[in-house]
Amino acid sequence: MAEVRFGKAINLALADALEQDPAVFLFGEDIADVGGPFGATRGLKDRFGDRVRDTPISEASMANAAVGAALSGLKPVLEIMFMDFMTLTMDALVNQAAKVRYMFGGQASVPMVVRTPHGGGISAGPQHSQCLEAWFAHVPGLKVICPSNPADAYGLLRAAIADPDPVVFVENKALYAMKGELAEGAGPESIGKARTVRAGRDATVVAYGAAVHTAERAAGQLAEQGLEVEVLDLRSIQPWDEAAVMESLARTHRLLIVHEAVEAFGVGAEIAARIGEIGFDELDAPIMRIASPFVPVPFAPSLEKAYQPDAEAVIAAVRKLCA
Amino acid sequence: MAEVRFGKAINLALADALEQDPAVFLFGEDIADVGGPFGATRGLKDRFGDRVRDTPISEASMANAAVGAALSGLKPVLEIMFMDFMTLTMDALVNQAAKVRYMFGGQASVPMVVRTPHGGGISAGPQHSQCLEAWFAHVPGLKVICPSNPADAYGLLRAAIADPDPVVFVENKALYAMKGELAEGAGPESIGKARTVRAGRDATVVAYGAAVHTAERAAGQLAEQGLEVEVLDLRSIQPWDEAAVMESLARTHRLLIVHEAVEAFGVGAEIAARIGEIGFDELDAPIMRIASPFVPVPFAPSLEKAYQPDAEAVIAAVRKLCA
Amino acid sequence: MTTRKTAELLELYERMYLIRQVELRLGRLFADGEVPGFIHLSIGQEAIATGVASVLRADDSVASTHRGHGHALAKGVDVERFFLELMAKEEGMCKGRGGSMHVADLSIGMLGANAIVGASIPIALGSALAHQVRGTDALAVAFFGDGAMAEGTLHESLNMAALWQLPLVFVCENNGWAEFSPTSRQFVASLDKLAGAFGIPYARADGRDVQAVAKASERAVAAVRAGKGPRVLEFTTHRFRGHYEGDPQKYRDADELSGLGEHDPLSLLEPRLAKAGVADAQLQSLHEAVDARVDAAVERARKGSAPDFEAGRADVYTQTGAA
Amino acid sequence: MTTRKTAELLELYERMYLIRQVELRLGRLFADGEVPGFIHLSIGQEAIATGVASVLRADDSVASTHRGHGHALAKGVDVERFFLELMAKEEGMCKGRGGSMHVADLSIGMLGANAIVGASIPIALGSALAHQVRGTDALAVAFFGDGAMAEGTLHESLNMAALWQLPLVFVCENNGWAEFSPTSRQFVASLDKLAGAFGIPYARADGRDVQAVAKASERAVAAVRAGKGPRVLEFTTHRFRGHYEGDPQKYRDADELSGLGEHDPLSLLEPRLAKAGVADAQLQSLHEAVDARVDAAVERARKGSAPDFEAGRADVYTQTGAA
Ligand SMILES: Cc1ncc(C[n+]2csc(CCOP(=O)(O)OP(=O)(O)O)c2C)c(N)n1
Ligand SMILES: Cc1ncc(C[n+]2csc(CCOP(=O)(O)OP(=O)(O)O)c2C)c(N)n1
Ligand SMILES: [Mg+2]
Ligand SMILES: [Mg+2]
Repeated sequence: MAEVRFGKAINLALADALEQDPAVFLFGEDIADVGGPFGATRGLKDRFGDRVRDTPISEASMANAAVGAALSGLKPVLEIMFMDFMTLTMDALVNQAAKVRYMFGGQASVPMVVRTPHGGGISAGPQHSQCLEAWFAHVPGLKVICPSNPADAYGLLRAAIADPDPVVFVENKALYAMKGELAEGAGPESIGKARTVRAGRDATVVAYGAAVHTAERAAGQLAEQGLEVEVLDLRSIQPWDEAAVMESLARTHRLLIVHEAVEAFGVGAEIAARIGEIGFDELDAPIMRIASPFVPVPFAPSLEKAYQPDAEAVIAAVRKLCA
Repeated sequence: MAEVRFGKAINLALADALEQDPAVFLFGEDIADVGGPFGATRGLKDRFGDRVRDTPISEASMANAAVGAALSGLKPVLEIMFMDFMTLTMDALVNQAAKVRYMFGGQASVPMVVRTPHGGGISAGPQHSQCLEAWFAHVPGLKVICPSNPADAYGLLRAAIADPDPVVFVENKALYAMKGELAEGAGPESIGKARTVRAGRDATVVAYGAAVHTAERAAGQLAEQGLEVEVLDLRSIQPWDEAAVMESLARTHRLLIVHEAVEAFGVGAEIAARIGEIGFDELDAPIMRIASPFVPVPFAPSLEKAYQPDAEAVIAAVRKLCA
Repeated sequence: MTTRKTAELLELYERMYLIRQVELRLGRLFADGEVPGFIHLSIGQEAIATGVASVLRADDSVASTHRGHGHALAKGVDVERFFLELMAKEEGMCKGRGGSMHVADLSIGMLGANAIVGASIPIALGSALAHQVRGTDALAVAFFGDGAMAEGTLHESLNMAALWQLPLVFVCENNGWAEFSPTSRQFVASLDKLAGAFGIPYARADGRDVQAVAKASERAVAAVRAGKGPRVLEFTTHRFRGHYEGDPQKYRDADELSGLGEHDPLSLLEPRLAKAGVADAQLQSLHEAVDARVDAAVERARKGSAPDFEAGRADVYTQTGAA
Repeated sequence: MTTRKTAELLELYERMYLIRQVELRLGRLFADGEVPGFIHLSIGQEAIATGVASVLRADDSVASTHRGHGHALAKGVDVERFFLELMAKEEGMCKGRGGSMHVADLSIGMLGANAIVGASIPIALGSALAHQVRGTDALAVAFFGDGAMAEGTLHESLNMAALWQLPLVFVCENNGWAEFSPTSRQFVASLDKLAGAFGIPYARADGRDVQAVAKASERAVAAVRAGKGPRVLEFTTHRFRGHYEGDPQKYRDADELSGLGEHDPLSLLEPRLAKAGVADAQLQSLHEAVDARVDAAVERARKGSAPDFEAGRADVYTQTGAA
């Protein structure tokens, strides 16, 4: 066991993948010489040479190049500097990477990963803070992962790279500096399994990424008020662990979903819709969501604070659920 | 009153908008000289000259050019030939058009429309059939419209062009040939209002675009079996008419959502999640969805038929809801 | 002319004749409703696919366009499985899920036709990157049309290919048309100068003349394989048919249409074959053999089975043993 | 030198000095935590914004980049509202919602800084289109960095501007760096040849010399305004600071950093001012006046109020009287 930061866990996962599989190839803007804007790829070029490359500012073609590379024997891992720039890669991910396997009759898989940071909290403004994971979760053929801690960042990134299918791997910016335990000799985790962060019987709170910590903070405060909340970290958004959510709901009969992405048409909508259908008889209260309002992410810290879903909002929602 | 086809209604709306407002400007691939691949812009170049232009195959820049043009006094209407190609325009729509008004402090609106056809049924294959409207509905600042008949195609397109904000106007390919009444002197409809297509007391079916007709067919057959289904045509997806859905639900206590887009993380998820929350006490059964499975749109007609949600599926779902 | 040269010439002719017959047959099958969807024929352009592919190895990769039948057949896809695909059968090369715009055979480096204009270029770029990183001397070919030059992916890929000295041959099939518009009204740069701006050697040849194509390709391929970085080839050619089958081509004047025969790459080769001592009878029997092969393939394809939607769902993601 | 010329020279100097002082002050405010988020200073590059804007009219439009303070100030944005914005205040030009990367003032054609590399180009293209369609003789300017040349939008926009003969001036600020990488390791084409490939007249000038910039811009602007189609200008310049404030710049060698002073556009102008008869005292009082203006603006900005999130929600969409 060692304590590592989230960013370092990403770095270790990349290093171990590069070490173990000569097909792994890293590319992205400023990831090689300077190790990436968030330092996630620091030192990798020194160790792995030309298998770690800086690219020009050409996201659209880089992403399609990842598809072509994956079809010709590499396992490319592309970094897109901010999730907002994924807007430039949608053809590659949606029309190409996601479709190839099915549309070519199962001939080929597309083992590629796109790593990209989402989320606000650093006053980066409307074009550098978006959480767009719901888009990718809507596309058959893609997998979408969003870890909440260093151990998962490591294990799930290893899994994403080893996975034969295209994975969008979302890293919440606010987590890069977070410290956590990482087991010696850790390997890939399995994709699609939620984790119970905290057990409780009064309500289930499902979250992913940085929102897991918001949920945990809220749960801590609610416990002092006598409400025991079960917190589930989804970890994988596509596929997502319906069974785990149902299992928890069967005990708590109340469900709240929390995420940083915009609420309307966001990830929580699918979870609420699906559980609302298959879990209808278990529900003692309406499924609620706490997520960002229908507003672009503002720049001013005061605005961004008002914008982001926080523990208070989660507490209020749980209290309402349990009222 | 005159009977016109859906495609002709689009054509008339564009012509009337061009006629009435010199700021309206049309551009897109092959829309001018030959009148568009689906004929929606036929004859407009002859009438309006250089205000209707063919463009090179450069969707990304065309869409951002629409933003710039809208900021400098035009009301651009851009055609993107297939919704699958909207993947190339995401920066323009999401980072630019959607954000400008809020992020510039309300200084400026971005009065632009992107018209694009979605949907399957013509064996166009995985890259020419997608329904991606949920993406746009998730983005604060955008409006999303999807008409189901010629009168709405006319009225809502007029409204979209007159609207000060950016609108994604989605036309289901399978509807272009559909005939319907268009009132003489029709003008813009208001955006965001659902329409009751058929009244009923046993269950509410909410749909948009071509799925409205699937729902109607199902309702007709269900009526013969003694079940009276109320069919609501959403018409606008962002904003969507929550009040109308709630009003109907308050009478039927059962809700089914039908659309052609993929079910998972699709438009129906938001409606189900939202109504599941605010309409919880009205529900006598779980909210259900009938939509496309989590599979790319296949080419073979037999596969595509199995893929697309049909009236039988709607009937089965309603029967289950009302069981 | 030596016997070897004659044999080579005959082989080129045979390949072109095969493509021609396959596409003529497709045209009829399409008109008869036996080929669903829409198809883009490369009739008149066979010399390019054939000439380029004649100098490729099996491990070289090819990324193609919406007009990709010729590329696929030249690269060596199975004719039966090709017809099975276009006729939407389970035994098709893509199990009937892709159709005309997605014919692919990864086992021989045919990375697929592609329904997104401009996407073939960065996909081939990525494939070239894989060849480079894996240290083989294989190379990649990006086919694209003249209309595709307006997409930013060309520019981004020219840059990356030059920067990384990738083993990539850019092949522009310049037929003067982009759908229903002359490309001269869409794109103003010459590819020559564009390639020059990126320092990539460029060559042009008569795309009607398979020997000229093969010669230019041979030079380019030799240089690329020798590690000298990318090359750009442009072949002028003529699209004999409409943009898609069924296109009434009102936008093309009668003179152009009636004069197309002059540009037939097959007719061009016939006097050379005669000069090389190939007897009419020999050609006749070649024709008969190919015709019989095409007939047999179509017969076989007609007997193919309808694909099973439910079974196909397993191919959206790779099925791994592990959870 | 005539008095008019001297006055012009002084005006250019004053504008550059203002930009410099504003940005130096921003650097300190940022270090002190009074400016949140991240900022990209254009110190060393002031001559370009100043020289270009000096030949523009109020109705000409400008689309800018992430390094856009200079462009905004040169185009004439209010200095107080500028500081208010960067200091995240309600009275800011964007009400604190955009910050450094989104400064905009539509009333004077400043279409905004932009956090998406490459987006300024097609946005300016669209603005130019609006000028053309509306029949004015206004023109648009697209500022972009050397790193942005790798984005496909440049190529797409060069083509469309040439094709449609739009009143657009492309202005490349070539500072040799794209974030932490020399652009020479990212982009291989010269803009000269690239523009040439599209038949667009190109000129280069020393971006340190505001008079050289103004002269080149004047020529280009005159041609564009006269309806002669687009022009490309490239100005070589030096980025004095890090990519963003706080950037440790380990990737830049000490010699380069220490030699930057030589390239100071302000120092370059001082001997010319002296030669034109501007006394030291006059310069001194100019400095004092500008300094005082900046001080006052900062003081005012400090007194600005925190923006109100709830009130801002009304700006996501335009509030119209109608429903
Ligand atoms: C991204 C994208 N935009 C538009 C289209 C529609 N489209 C299909 S083919 C075509 C013209 C292509 O012209 P060219 O590249 O010259 O190829 P050709 O058809 O002449 O072989 C267009 C615009 C598309 N398939 N993909
Ligand atoms: C689409 C996109 N990709 C990447 C970035 C991150 N980024 C910001 S500035 C920059 C470098 C830009 O270099 P250049 O265009 O030369 O401008 P300079 O910073 O030198 O003024 C990059 C890669 C971005 N903002 N947008
Ligand atoms: Mg062509
Ligand atoms: Mg630069």
